[in-house]
Amino acid sequence: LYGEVIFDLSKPGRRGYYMSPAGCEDAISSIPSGLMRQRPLRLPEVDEPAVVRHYTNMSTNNFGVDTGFYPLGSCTMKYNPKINEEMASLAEFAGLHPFQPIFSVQGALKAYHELQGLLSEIGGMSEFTLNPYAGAHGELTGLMVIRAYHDSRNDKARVKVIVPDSAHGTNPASAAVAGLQVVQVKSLPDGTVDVEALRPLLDETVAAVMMTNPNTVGIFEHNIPVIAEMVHACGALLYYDGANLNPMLGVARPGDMGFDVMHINLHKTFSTPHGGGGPGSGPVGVRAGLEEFLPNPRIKVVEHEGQKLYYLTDEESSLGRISSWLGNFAVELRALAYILSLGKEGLKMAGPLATLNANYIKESLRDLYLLPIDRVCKHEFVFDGLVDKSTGITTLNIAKRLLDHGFHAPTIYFPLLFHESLMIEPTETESIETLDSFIEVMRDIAREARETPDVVKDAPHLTPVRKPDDTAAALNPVVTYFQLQQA
Amino acid sequence: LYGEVIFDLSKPGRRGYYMSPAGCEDAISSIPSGLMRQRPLRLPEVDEPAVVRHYTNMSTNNFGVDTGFYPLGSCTMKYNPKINEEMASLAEFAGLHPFQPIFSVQGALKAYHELQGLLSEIGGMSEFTLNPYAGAHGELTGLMVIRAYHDSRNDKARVKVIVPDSAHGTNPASAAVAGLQVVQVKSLPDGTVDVEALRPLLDETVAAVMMTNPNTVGIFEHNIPVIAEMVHACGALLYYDGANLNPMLGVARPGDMGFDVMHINLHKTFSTPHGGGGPGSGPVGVRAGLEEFLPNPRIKVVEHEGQKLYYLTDEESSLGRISSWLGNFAVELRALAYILSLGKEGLKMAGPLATLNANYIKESLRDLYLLPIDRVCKHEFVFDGLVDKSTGITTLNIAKRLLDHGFHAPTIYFPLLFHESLMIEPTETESIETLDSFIEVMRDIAREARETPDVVKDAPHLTPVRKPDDTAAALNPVVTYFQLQQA
Amino acid sequence: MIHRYFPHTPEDIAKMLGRCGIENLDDLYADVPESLMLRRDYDVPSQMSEDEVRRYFKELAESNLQSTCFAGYGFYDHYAPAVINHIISRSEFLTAYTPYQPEISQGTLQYIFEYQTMMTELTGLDVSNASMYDGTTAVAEAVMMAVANARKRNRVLVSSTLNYLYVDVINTYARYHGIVVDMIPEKDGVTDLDAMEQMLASGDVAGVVLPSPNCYGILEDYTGVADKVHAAKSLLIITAPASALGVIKSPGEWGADIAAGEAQSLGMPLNFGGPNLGYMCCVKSLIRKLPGRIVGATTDADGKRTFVLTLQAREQHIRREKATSNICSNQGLMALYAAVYLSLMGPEGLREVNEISCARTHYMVRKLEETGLFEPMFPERPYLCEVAMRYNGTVDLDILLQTLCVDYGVLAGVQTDDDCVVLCATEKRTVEEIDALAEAFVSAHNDLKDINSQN
Amino acid sequence: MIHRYFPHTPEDIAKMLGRCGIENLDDLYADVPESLMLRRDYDVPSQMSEDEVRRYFKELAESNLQSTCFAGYGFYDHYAPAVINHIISRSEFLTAYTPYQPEISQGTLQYIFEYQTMMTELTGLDVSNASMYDGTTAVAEAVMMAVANARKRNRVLVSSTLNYLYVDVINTYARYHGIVVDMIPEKDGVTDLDAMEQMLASGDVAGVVLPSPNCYGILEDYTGVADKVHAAKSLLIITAPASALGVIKSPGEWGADIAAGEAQSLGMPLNFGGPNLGYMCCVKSLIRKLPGRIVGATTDADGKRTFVLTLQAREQHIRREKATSNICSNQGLMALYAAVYLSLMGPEGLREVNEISCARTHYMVRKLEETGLFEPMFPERPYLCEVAMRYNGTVDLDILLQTLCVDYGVLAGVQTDDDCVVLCATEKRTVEEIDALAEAFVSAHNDLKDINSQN
Repeated sequence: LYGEVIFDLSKPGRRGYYMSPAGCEDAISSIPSGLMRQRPLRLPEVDEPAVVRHYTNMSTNNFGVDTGFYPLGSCTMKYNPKINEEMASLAEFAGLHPFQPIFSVQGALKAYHELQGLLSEIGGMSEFTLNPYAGAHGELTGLMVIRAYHDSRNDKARVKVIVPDSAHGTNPASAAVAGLQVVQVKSLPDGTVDVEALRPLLDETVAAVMMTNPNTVGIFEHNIPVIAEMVHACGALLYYDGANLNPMLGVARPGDMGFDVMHINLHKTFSTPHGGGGPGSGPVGVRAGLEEFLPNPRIKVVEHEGQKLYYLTDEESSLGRISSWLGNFAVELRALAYILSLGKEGLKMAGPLATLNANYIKESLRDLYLLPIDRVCKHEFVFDGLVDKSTGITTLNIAKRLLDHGFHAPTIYFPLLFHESLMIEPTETESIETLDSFIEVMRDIAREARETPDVVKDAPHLTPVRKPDDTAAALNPVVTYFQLQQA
Repeated sequence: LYGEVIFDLSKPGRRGYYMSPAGCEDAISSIPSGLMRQRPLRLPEVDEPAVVRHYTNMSTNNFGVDTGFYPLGSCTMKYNPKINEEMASLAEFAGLHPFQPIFSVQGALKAYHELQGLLSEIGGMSEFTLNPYAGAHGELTGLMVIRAYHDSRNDKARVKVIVPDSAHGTNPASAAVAGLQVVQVKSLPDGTVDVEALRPLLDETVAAVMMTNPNTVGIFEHNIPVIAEMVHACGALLYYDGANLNPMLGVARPGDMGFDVMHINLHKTFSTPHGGGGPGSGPVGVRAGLEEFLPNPRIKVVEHEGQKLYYLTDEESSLGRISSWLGNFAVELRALAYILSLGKEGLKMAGPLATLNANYIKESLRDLYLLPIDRVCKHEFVFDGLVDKSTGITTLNIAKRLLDHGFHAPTIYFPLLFHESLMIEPTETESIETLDSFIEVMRDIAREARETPDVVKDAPHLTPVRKPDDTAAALNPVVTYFQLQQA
Repeated sequence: MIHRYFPHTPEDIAKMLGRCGIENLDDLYADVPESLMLRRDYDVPSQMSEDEVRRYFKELAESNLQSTCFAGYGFYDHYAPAVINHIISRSEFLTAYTPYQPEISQGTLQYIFEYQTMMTELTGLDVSNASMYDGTTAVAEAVMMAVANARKRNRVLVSSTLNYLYVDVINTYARYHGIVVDMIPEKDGVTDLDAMEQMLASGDVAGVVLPSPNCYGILEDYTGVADKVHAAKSLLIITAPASALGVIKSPGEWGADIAAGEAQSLGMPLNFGGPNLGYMCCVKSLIRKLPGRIVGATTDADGKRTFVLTLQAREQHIRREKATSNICSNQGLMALYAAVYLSLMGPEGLREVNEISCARTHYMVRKLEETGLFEPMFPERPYLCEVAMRYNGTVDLDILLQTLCVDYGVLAGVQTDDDCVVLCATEKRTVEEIDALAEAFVSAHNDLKDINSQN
Repeated sequence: MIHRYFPHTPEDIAKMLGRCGIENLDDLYADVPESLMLRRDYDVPSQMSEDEVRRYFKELAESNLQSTCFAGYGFYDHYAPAVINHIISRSEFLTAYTPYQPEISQGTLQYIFEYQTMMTELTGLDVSNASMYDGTTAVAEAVMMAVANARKRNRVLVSSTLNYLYVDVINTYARYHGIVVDMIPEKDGVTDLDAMEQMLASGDVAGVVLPSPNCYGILEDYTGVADKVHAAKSLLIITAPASALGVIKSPGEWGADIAAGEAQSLGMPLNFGGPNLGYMCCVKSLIRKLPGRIVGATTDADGKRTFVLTLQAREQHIRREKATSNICSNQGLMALYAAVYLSLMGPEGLREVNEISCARTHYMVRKLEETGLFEPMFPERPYLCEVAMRYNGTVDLDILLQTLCVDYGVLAGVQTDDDCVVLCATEKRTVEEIDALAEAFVSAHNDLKDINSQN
């Protein structure tokens, strides 16, 4: 049944719902017709059994963490515990309206406040906001915090953001959206930021330096204390992109490294499901002294007759509002459940085990895959394609061939530092058996590249669809069913 | 990852749970060791992520109603509404212990009582028990009701049960378990019971006559009023096997046909999921006068200060207890939700639409498949293989070839009346498009039978496994993992 | 459009009627005598919207009292990891039929195979069926199996220490199946094994049914029993809650031929008594007498490991009236439940469940003793996580227990006599909850005494 | 064994360390300066068992009051069929990453394609992206899109009748993005279109943002507006709750270039404000300016219909600092939610939702008027299922509303001023609940009046 679109199943008169009558006088017909829809609304008309079968079968054309291994660099695709789903969908949370009086939502506010506190401890920060909806949204919010801080000091000349050349694409994009100019600083051959290249860039026009640590090649920026000192000396703030926080869990805290502002991707480090693209959550933390610039609304707590009372405030000095309410609340609940389930014992081991898994793969494949940076990595590392460059097999070929073996592809052609980047991040929830079978397949592919290169070049062979024509899609975009019908 | 058994994933030291410490003194070590397990317990040791992936992937090797069409005769595989699942798992039901005081379980008792009442109205009976766990269990219970009735009249000579030769295998088996002798009565060429053959069998040794109506070839037993009169005249009771109740929904009631005792398969007619074999539910209804023989416990209701109070009773005249408590309560809740969702409007149409679907398939295929009984059928009908007997293609071949096209097989080689029985029941929740595609595949198979018979004989080709060796399995049964390891 | 569950549009119906050569839906029932036609709607409410169904059930649900459960007696409140519900809700499992078509049912077949393996491990026996309805019917089927195996003997002995629900169901099946059930007397809370030996001497006993833990929670000692039962050419059937089998001596270790009982204790919800999960295992030599479905391993055309329903010749749809069991389904989804539960818990987890439950139950006994209202009924007998307490209070026990339920939200065990209550504290009952139980007893007892003295 | 989520046994760890040529886990962090190493546990509680997590959350959950919801203001309590949760819980959807690998992501890609189609139908525009975070950020992104499109002009006009949450977020984005936001005044509850025309005359306006229904629930009349906006070389952005678009004139029909807003009203749970679902559609000519992901149809190597992420050259990971949006995810699962909801409801269902909500809201207005405490703020203005009521009582409105919440379990709208409350009755609010609302107002008002007079 693959390939049917829900509109294909539509037939006038079918329906998948029943509503009991209003039980009171009709009103809609009294609205002036000029305000009402004239064009017919072409939504599918389908019975409930057909809807269920359609989406159930469609789901089986999808790969997820519960299906198999995602060695997807910079994405931290770890196991999403089922208990978290249950906790997040408790009716007493799901049914809460944002405008309920605060005394009627104390449990929800407490959950938010608890998670804030846990993240602050883990990040080594003073306070977190959970309002940003995703990682990129967190970056934007963090940069706005930084701008609001400089603005508050009337330090208006700071219009630049410095980012390493290995940075995630969202870093420069977020800077641009926040109205800042992007300046790139280059990396050393070992993948870390070139301190000497950075030094001359730091002046009174710099608002912030954005870094990840470990960086996108999985290397810990060991010069970070020096960098922090330099950045602070010039009056700028140091921003921590939390996309790579996972290997540092239990080991070291961004706040202790000298970062002033950071975001965390709850859908990476704290195991909330990716949902095929969202909803995510990108809490932003700040060091002491920057709290007042966090977005509105903020949650505060007072003790009242021995009881804690949580309430919401809007602050004048805040950067403003960046979301309709308190972010993706149900996602936050999942992260809270995860942190409590791990506890300090589990959190302490998550980073080291993720790092161990990455190094294990790296060491098991370095004879066949080119390792441009040969050091102990953290949660992830980058191969620059095969060692044997004579085969003509590209990173894309390798990625697609992996699909045939029930693995998701690694992140490819990122970071931009290398031509054939193949970026692998296993996370701590994968077993040695899974890693071994991945390693075996990767070694097989290297062998195939030599012996039967066409098998690799023509991959994938066993997936529901093969080699979609991206060019045609982009050249003449067909983005709705009715367009497709006309095509 | 297909084919791994959970034990294959086990490794000492892994675990998928965490329990907090007892917080009080150890006690188990004070139990005499002679009472404790000596043999090591070889259960799998697996982490939570691996368990989730294992069973998730395993599920995709399974076919279900949500996956596709089940034209499975006598099994009534209709859509299982999702709302029913939610209602049945409400914590305030799921958490109830059977021994709670009755005033603390009034909602649960009311649910049971409501469903009893609804089934009584639908069956045309006086009272139902929901205690039996499945259809076969219902049959057994119903026959025990009948024996208890005869016993109460000291009518001890009644040791026989008459069943048609087309009856479900459970009918004679249930009779045997209830300590009764089975006498078979033959069918007429049109598939209905031969009244003249039945007449001489009816005497003072007969406890009951068991029938389905419509019968297993999908034909309504139009002589049922005469049969009922004959059965009652000889002092026996008439039992209705509810496996085929679906087409009669909204149309005619077993009670009105003269049946004294009946069971209903909630997992057929009332849409509770089959769950790969259970849990089912087989409520038993009786006409007025037989209520006292129903199994214990029974639910009764009194009015108390304008409020209804539900309570449980054990009756002396009851056949006794046949289940630990009130049957598969959570299954009963699903059926209740289903009946309320359909309401009288939906119930009225379920039978006719199921019947229409069956006749539509029958009429669309009768030129290619042999229709031994050429009449308007009810919810199901039987083909006796292909019309063209020259191809050598059997009913089994056809069934297996259907699997290649994403359909479940029909019921095959039952009823025993025909050599190549292929019994098709579509249910009312299948659309004309689904039926048309099934018809098309069936016609294709008939064509293949002539043109490329080997394709049909070697089917299935596209399923996760092909042609398992049943003989080897039965000859040397390997029924546990550790046996398999040794094999 | 008729209903959201029915895809039939008026045009569809017209087209289909046309194919069938009839005019209207009524014509499909032309063969039904008019006198039998229900020419009215059922006396059933009008169709409800989902929202109305939800409200209806919510109201029903909220008419029940939730209580902290210290009751067992065959139904145990153990913890269930969230993973299980997630897995059993997958519709490939939930909405599947019995796995008659192995090519598209490997999911169901494999989990049953895993379940069978786990149950044989727990019971210490060789083979398991694919599960039964519940514990009571499983034991009743075991009794019928023993009688069928013995051919000419139709008497079974059942210990008086067996939970009465089980005894009742055995008696019902036996009554109609022509089996004589004799109760072995109880002595100091355990089966009187001397009496059993004398009863066996009659020579017509097909099977003996013994529980451990028994209805008082006592772990009985069956040393030497199997030899005696087997010497009498009878089969030994032992029943125990599956969870306890993680730590106690298994039926196989006692020398039983058949183990049958209830597996609800493997983390399944109480569900007001159902669905539960009956299990049944036996020694290899009895495999062809074992009722219910059995899954076996084999290979497919490509040599791949494959699972199938096997030994179907035993089953009712083949044997028909020669069958000694009419069971033709299992508790499929609950077998999956058990398999997932046991996969997550493993041997260590099951041990911890029992260890903690045992520690908490013993702690509870101590706290209840301290109230002065209770003492253990059989202080010398070992128990795991269920115990019979004798009540020494002055207020009626049933009134006291009802008060605890209503006013304190505590289900304080199962009353089995005027002065006896059987309580159970699983690993879900915290120390705080046990303390609260004891306090509730004291406080409710005082209140009720005052009321009594005022009247 | 370290944790149930981690598969590493001590032997595994030893083997892996060996492969890496190091001694212990600490060696993995040899490059981290010792001064940065956290040589202590986090100040975080010890790991909880699932049962403890459950108890913790249950306690949190039960510290909230459930109330019958008559509040809207951007968050609507519509009914969600049970099917939706079942589908979005399927782990193939739930645990999938962004569909970068189309070969194994057709499930995600196809539902986004279906979602896009449905949103273009609702908004009456040509193309839709794969969804945005929420309504407020979607409108803010639309503003940035208009400014990017206009290149040199950086001024936008926003109606004062737009929900203040939206205005706030637009202002935040604008403040840092260098956009000037001017508010179009309000007149009798609707946008002052004459004022808008004058403001457009300045010639530097990139976009105009108008709502309908607006923050009072009023359906505004935008006849002729598009022409005026377009004449000023500006883009017209219209926002509306997605559910209402089933019946009201769509942004496309008004002539808007961009529609952006909130789709939570498509049966999504309130979830204390998130996750919601932002939508964004535009005319075809703007497709390459549209932020976020877009799914397009193409064919695969075998000619099969296939879906892929397309026009990725627009996106942040390609454009980096040249991007005008940094959004690199969508609300994937919520887009699936919307697609399943709309598949079940169809055009008729969505119409009925609006019809019944409209009837119930009008009924509510009548009942509230009858209390003598309220009157419609703009009695002549048409509204669908949300309405601003002026309060004429003698007790403070905020105290009255709080009393309704605590003592009557009713969330009686959103207070927007001392004497103004905006209420909403969806199809989930029964006539009985509306009657109870009116009665609660009267009764609470009387009680509070009495208390006041006693003080």
